[in-house]
Amino acid sequence: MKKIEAVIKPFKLDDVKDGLSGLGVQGLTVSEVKGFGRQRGHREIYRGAEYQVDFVSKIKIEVVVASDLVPDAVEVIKEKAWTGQIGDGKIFIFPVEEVIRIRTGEIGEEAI
Amino acid sequence: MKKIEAVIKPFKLDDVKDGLSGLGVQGLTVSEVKGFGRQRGHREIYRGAEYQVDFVSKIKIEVVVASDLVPDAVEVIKEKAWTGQIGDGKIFIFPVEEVIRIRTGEIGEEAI
Amino acid sequence: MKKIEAVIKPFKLDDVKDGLSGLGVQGLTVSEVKGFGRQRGHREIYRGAEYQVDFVSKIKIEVVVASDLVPDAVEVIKEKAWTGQIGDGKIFIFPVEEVIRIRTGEIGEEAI
Amino acid sequence: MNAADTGFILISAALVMLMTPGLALFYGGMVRRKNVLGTLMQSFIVLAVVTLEWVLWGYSMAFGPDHGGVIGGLDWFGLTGVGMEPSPDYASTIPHQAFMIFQCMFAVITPALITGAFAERVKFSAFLLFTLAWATLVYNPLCHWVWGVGGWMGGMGALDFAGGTVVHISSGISALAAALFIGRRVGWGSTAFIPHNLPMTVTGAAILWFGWFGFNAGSALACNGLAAGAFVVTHAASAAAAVSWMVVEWFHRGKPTTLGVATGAVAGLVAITPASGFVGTVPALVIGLCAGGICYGGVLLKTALGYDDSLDVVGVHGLGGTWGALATGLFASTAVNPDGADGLFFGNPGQLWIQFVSVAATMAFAFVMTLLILKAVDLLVGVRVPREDEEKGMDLVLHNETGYTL
Amino acid sequence: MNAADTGFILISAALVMLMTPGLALFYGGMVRRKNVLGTLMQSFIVLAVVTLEWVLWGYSMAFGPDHGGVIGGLDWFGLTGVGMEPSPDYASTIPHQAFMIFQCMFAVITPALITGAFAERVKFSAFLLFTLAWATLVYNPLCHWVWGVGGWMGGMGALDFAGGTVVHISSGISALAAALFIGRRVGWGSTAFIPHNLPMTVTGAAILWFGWFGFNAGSALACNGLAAGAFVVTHAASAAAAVSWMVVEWFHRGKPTTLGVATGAVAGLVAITPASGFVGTVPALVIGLCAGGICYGGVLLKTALGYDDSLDVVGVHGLGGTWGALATGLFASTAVNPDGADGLFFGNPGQLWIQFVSVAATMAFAFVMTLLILKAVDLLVGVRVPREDEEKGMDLVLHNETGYTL
Amino acid sequence: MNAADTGFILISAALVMLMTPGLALFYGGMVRRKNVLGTLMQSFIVLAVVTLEWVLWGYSMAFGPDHGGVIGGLDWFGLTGVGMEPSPDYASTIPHQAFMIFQCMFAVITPALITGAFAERVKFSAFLLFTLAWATLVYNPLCHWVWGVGGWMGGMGALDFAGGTVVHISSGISALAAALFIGRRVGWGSTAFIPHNLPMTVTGAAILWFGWFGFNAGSALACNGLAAGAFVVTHAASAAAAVSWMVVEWFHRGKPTTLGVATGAVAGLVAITPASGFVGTVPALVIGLCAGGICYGGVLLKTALGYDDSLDVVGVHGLGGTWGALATGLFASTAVNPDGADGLFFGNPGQLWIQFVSVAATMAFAFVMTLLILKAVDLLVGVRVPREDEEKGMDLVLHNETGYTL
Ligand SMILES: Nc1ncnc2c1ncn2[C@@H]1O[C@H](COP(=O)(O)OP(=O)(O)O)[C@@H](O)[C@H]1O
Ligand SMILES: Nc1ncnc2c1ncn2[C@@H]1O[C@H](COP(=O)(O)OP(=O)(O)O)[C@@H](O)[C@H]1O
Ligand SMILES: Nc1ncnc2c1ncn2[C@@H]1O[C@H](COP(=O)(O)OP(=O)(O)O)[C@@H](O)[C@H]1O
Repeated sequence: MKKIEAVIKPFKLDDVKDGLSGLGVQGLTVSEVKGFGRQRGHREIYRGAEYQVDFVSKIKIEVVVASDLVPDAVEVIKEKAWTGQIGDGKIFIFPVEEVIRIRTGEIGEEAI
Repeated sequence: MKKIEAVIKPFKLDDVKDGLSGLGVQGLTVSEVKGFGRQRGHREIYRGAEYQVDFVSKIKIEVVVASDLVPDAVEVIKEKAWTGQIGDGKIFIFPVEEVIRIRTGEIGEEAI
Repeated sequence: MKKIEAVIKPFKLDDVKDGLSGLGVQGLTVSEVKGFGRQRGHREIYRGAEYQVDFVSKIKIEVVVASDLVPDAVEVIKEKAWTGQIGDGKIFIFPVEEVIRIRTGEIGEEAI
Repeated sequence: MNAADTGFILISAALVMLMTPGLALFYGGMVRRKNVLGTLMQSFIVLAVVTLEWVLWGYSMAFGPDHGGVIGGLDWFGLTGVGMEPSPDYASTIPHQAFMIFQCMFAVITPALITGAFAERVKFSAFLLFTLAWATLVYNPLCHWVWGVGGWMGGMGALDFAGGTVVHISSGISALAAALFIGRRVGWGSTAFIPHNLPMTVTGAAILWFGWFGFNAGSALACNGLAAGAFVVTHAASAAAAVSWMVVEWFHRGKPTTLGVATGAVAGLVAITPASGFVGTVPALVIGLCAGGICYGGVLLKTALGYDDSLDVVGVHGLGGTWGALATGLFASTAVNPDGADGLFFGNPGQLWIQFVSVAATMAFAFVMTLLILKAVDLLVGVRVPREDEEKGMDLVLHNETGYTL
Repeated sequence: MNAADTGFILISAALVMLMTPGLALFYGGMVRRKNVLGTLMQSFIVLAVVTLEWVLWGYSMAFGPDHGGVIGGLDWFGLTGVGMEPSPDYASTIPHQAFMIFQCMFAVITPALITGAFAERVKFSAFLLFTLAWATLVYNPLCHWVWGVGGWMGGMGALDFAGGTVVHISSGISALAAALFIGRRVGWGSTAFIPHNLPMTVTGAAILWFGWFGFNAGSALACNGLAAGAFVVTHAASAAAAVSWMVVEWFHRGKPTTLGVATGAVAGLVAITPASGFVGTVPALVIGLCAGGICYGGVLLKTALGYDDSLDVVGVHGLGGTWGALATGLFASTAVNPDGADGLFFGNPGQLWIQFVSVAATMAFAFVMTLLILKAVDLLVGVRVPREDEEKGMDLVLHNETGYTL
Repeated sequence: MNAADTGFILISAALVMLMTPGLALFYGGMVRRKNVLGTLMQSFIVLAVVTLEWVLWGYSMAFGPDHGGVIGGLDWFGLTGVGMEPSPDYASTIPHQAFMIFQCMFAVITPALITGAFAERVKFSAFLLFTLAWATLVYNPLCHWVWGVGGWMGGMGALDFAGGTVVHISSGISALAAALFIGRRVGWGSTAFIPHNLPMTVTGAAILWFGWFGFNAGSALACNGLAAGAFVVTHAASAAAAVSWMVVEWFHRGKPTTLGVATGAVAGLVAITPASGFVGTVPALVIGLCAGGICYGGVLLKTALGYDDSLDVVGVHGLGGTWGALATGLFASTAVNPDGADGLFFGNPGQLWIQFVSVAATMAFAFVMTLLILKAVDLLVGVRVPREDEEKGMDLVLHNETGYTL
């Protein structure tokens, strides 16, 4: 099992989620984050003064999948989150040692 | 050392935290997330139109513990977060390579 | 490649970010979290009653770097996030299996 | 008919109307995030529902032709005969409709006040039934007793300038009954119920303070010296109570809180309400200073006694109103208002007794009736939401909405 | 000159002024977080820009010396001759300036109402041009037709006490034209546009309700029985519509929503506006009850017909205003206001026809003019922001700001 | 005594009272999230504390029997002799208490304005001491000089209709002294102090605008043509300044901001305040247009000069008030107000000199006194919170509360 973390543009969330659902992914977890990267934030103006804001609003998707699903999942995320503009985001893949479903106590791939 | 991530129902946070404290866990980190899973969100009504909201509010707990504490910690989380209803959430376990306490510079299990 | 997660005091964010930039780190992701640890929260008063609030506001920084950069990055975070007071936070290091940049499809260290 | 008085009462009515949404914010900020809409909704819908009740039968029951000192008849159902000319009985210088609508705003806010006691756990349907029944069976008679021509309390000489018994004691004591009947929120004792948005609460308190000028000064029913006096003592008492709450809390807990100051201001407004047309500035300061301390103590009571009056209606309105009604019996002076009476400190101990009787009667009546109504509603539709719904929050469960999205 | 009337109209003007920021909150809470400032800004800047337009040329075009029943002359440009004495033509008991500034607030809120139709996707420069042009070329003539001495609609006997045609139909139908011209938001049909802050919306609705007392009762232009009557029916109709919207939604969707009740109240206020000085309380209740249902249906229409009127200006102001204008032709009674006329139910079917003509003319004029103005503005600067800017949100793109930070 | 005037002044007093909570929101939205309650609290508690000060000794010092043109005596301590009849000296058509309470609201908001200068870093105890001392030793004398019978500035012929010197210059210049004395916030220069909740700030600005009608029109102390005129110029100047700030910022920074427009509106209100009863509409537009530009520049000054006036009290109230006071010397006209004087542009250059003297004297007095008071308070309890507390935020450190929870 692997955990895929994808940091994407907020308005792409629905597309990515639908894409992953299409692959049979049954669960994922989403959070709001601020990203700092090549896309350099924006300048905000307050009372005539300008401030550089380095952080851009992003969505982080975390999804744990069976190892053999990883390539497809990555492909789907790449396709759905892509705009071609700087700041499209990144996908990270991590090893997972165990998964437990709290309700049933199932473990491993059953629990995903 | 392992990192345990548990995605649970928000009102269970206090119980789980107290349970883990009881095991001697001295630190953990909590964040608000939105979950998508078998528990399918709800329908919201605005101005007479209904919208399906797929995401459910969840709490994510991250706690890094010594490897030998993992089974107990998982057990406690399972017990405290359990309601038996769909959406109780999941527990994920990840390998950790190193931990450093910023204040003292301690590393490894000392730093947990 | 490794992922460094650092949980720090909120007002240290800018310093840490600038420090990492100085090392050549080009991207990182930040989120708001609540920490429970040795620093024991505070007591809030409402309508004459006092409540213990166990959770302290913290910032979590996630940054994926090439393995050889890890020691320097940890050093910088330790230095910049340090106040010497309880609650300065922790640094966790995790293995990463793969990184993909969505925009270009680059993978591995190129994508970081 | 006097144009100046008419304009003043209409604007005052508008100010008093704004108090109910102000209360919605005051309460809404104090609940948890998942219940903010449910709480706002309770006040907002009262504004709508009780208005209909009032123009249909409420006004007639409260101010219509007296039956035995106890209730008005339904002769004015649907405002029949309540026209643009002054009424012979009430407020002789303004259109009868202006008096009616000014009173409407009082009828609205009173049941809205009670909602703080059972916030975060009551079914919306049950709430609507309760409110309609309470407005009809508790507010209307009480209002008649005190302000209706022929009402027995007014006849007895009880002084209540702007609603100490009618509005605050009645709602405060009904809040106690409701808190006892409905029981505590899930998590009481183990979870901290921390306000989710205190700036909202402070905004609400400010709107209440603003609207209260209409409440008290408008109760002079004319723009004269009495209105000016009521305005001044209202402001002074509110300020005094905000400061005294702050000081007491500072000593007791080590720090003064924003919520404390906001609540103290409201406590002062409550306490001065019955007295506002009968006392001078210095007594008003005393009433306010005491109100801050008394209500601070009142709020602590609930933890001691173990009932869950979520947003402290008992401590603030119940106790504050009682103190105000009794204080009127202490500080009232015919030098301030020749149509009033002298209180104990001006040589007339009898007035304090009259005030005491009116307080006791109001309490007994409101407490018992509230329990009866709640029992009936509980049998009909069930008062409380199931436990798991309480955990999910009122916003989703009752209204399929969320207060804030990201 | 009458001091009481003067004070009443000045305070009423202040209340009506507050409605525009109230509308800003009402709308601001309904958009997505990234557009909250852009939405607040649209209402707030209208308050500034249209005020300048009004004191410079707008008031003169609307109320200045008539030219052919169609428009006022520019004789009063920059308020020349609009002084502290009463005008011979309008509101004879108050300073001419008081009448002018009261009317100013109406001129301000009308274009602000339209902004709800194209929220979340319009360039700020285009918006400013549109607003100036619309105020000048649509509002001023319409206002002259109905309320200006010599205006043809008023001359024809059309009844519009406080702005059913001038304010609500004109903005509602222009909103439809704008929604059609500008097109749907990105994501329409696939994304849910969920309000980001409903407590803000409820607060806005409450401020609107409060200010509306100035709007309708103030339109009596004196503090007399008529003002009291207008105040009462305003309150009653709003309450009735809030309740009927709630009931309809409860049946239709299974749960009553906070946004529904708030919107229902506004729908009731809209519908009673033209009728408020001509009808009694019971007809007002009927008007309100129907308004809740009609506007609820109106809001569903947009999904059925496929135009993206973001915040439901068409359903609430367009339909609500139309219902109100026609209902005036049904329920108006000279028993309430001898200067008015009788409606169909009081034996005068002709009035309904007059009302119908005034509605139809207002709709046709406003619809066509809005399209023409938008076309011109589009050619000049482009009306809509680029797609990627729409995704980023108005706050950052147009104003370099964010509504909330952590 | 005149009922219409009485009602008008009481309602105006209520409007002015609402300005202080409006200011709380205006300021509260601009600070960082961790300081929102501390900031709201400063304004809210001023409402309470200065009210007590005013009814006890403040009103007497400001308006009581004159001593040497410099200060009023304590003869009216605790409002002794301030009754329900008109005063022989002030506002002869309304109860003396109505005049007193209207003035009370001015005394309240003035020290609240200063709080913007030292937001996010001052101890609550120090703040309370400072406010009490400042109200007593700066506001009361200044108020006496300008508006008290026998005051030397009023005697000299200085024109200040509603508080340009007394309220705005005094608070603006004291803000400068305080910003200099207290020093910059931690992080100044390196961190961006970005407003945490701009919708809150916009709401506050709207409430200020609304309340300002009471402030300026109410200062006519009667509901007559003068009040109508003051109302009109207030609205026009505010609109003009909002627009000119927007335009200047658009040119200077490429985009117009919501905060800019809201601030511009406030700047216009400040500038028109002293002039509002003395000038016509066109001069008011000029005053407003200039105010937007001048205050925009004033706000940039702080970065140039390096003092940390957190929320721009100096730039908006200091500069705006100064411009308004001088502009009164330019544009005042006896055609508008026969009890006033002509300004430079109406042939009387001497008036400009008088205005200049009153501005200079106000500045010198307020600046020096503020420094002395701050020095004394600093010795007594220390003015500033420790650095680590500043990092934690005022809400937790001073009040043990948090503004928002999740
Ligand atoms: N090394 C990294 N570690 C963690 N997060 C990263 C890293 N690099 C980028 N990110 C995240 O990905 C987002 C997008 O990256 P950015 O460099 O802006 O554009 P692009 O994806 O086009 O290269 C950033 O805002 C940040 O949240
Ligand atoms: N594969 C997954 N990866 C990441 N998060 C998941 C995954 N599956 C479930 N979750 C999280 O767990 C929550 C609970 O899962 P759900 O399927 O609703 O119920 P249950 O836990 O009863 O199976 C989800 O809302 C989601 O946040
Ligand atoms: N074992 C852990 N797992 C996850 N997060 C932790 C753990 N221990 C500490 N933390 C995080 O680090 C923060 C700081 O820890 P704390 O014990 O308060 O102080 P210190 O860093 O000085 O030891 C906590 O608030 C929590 O968010």
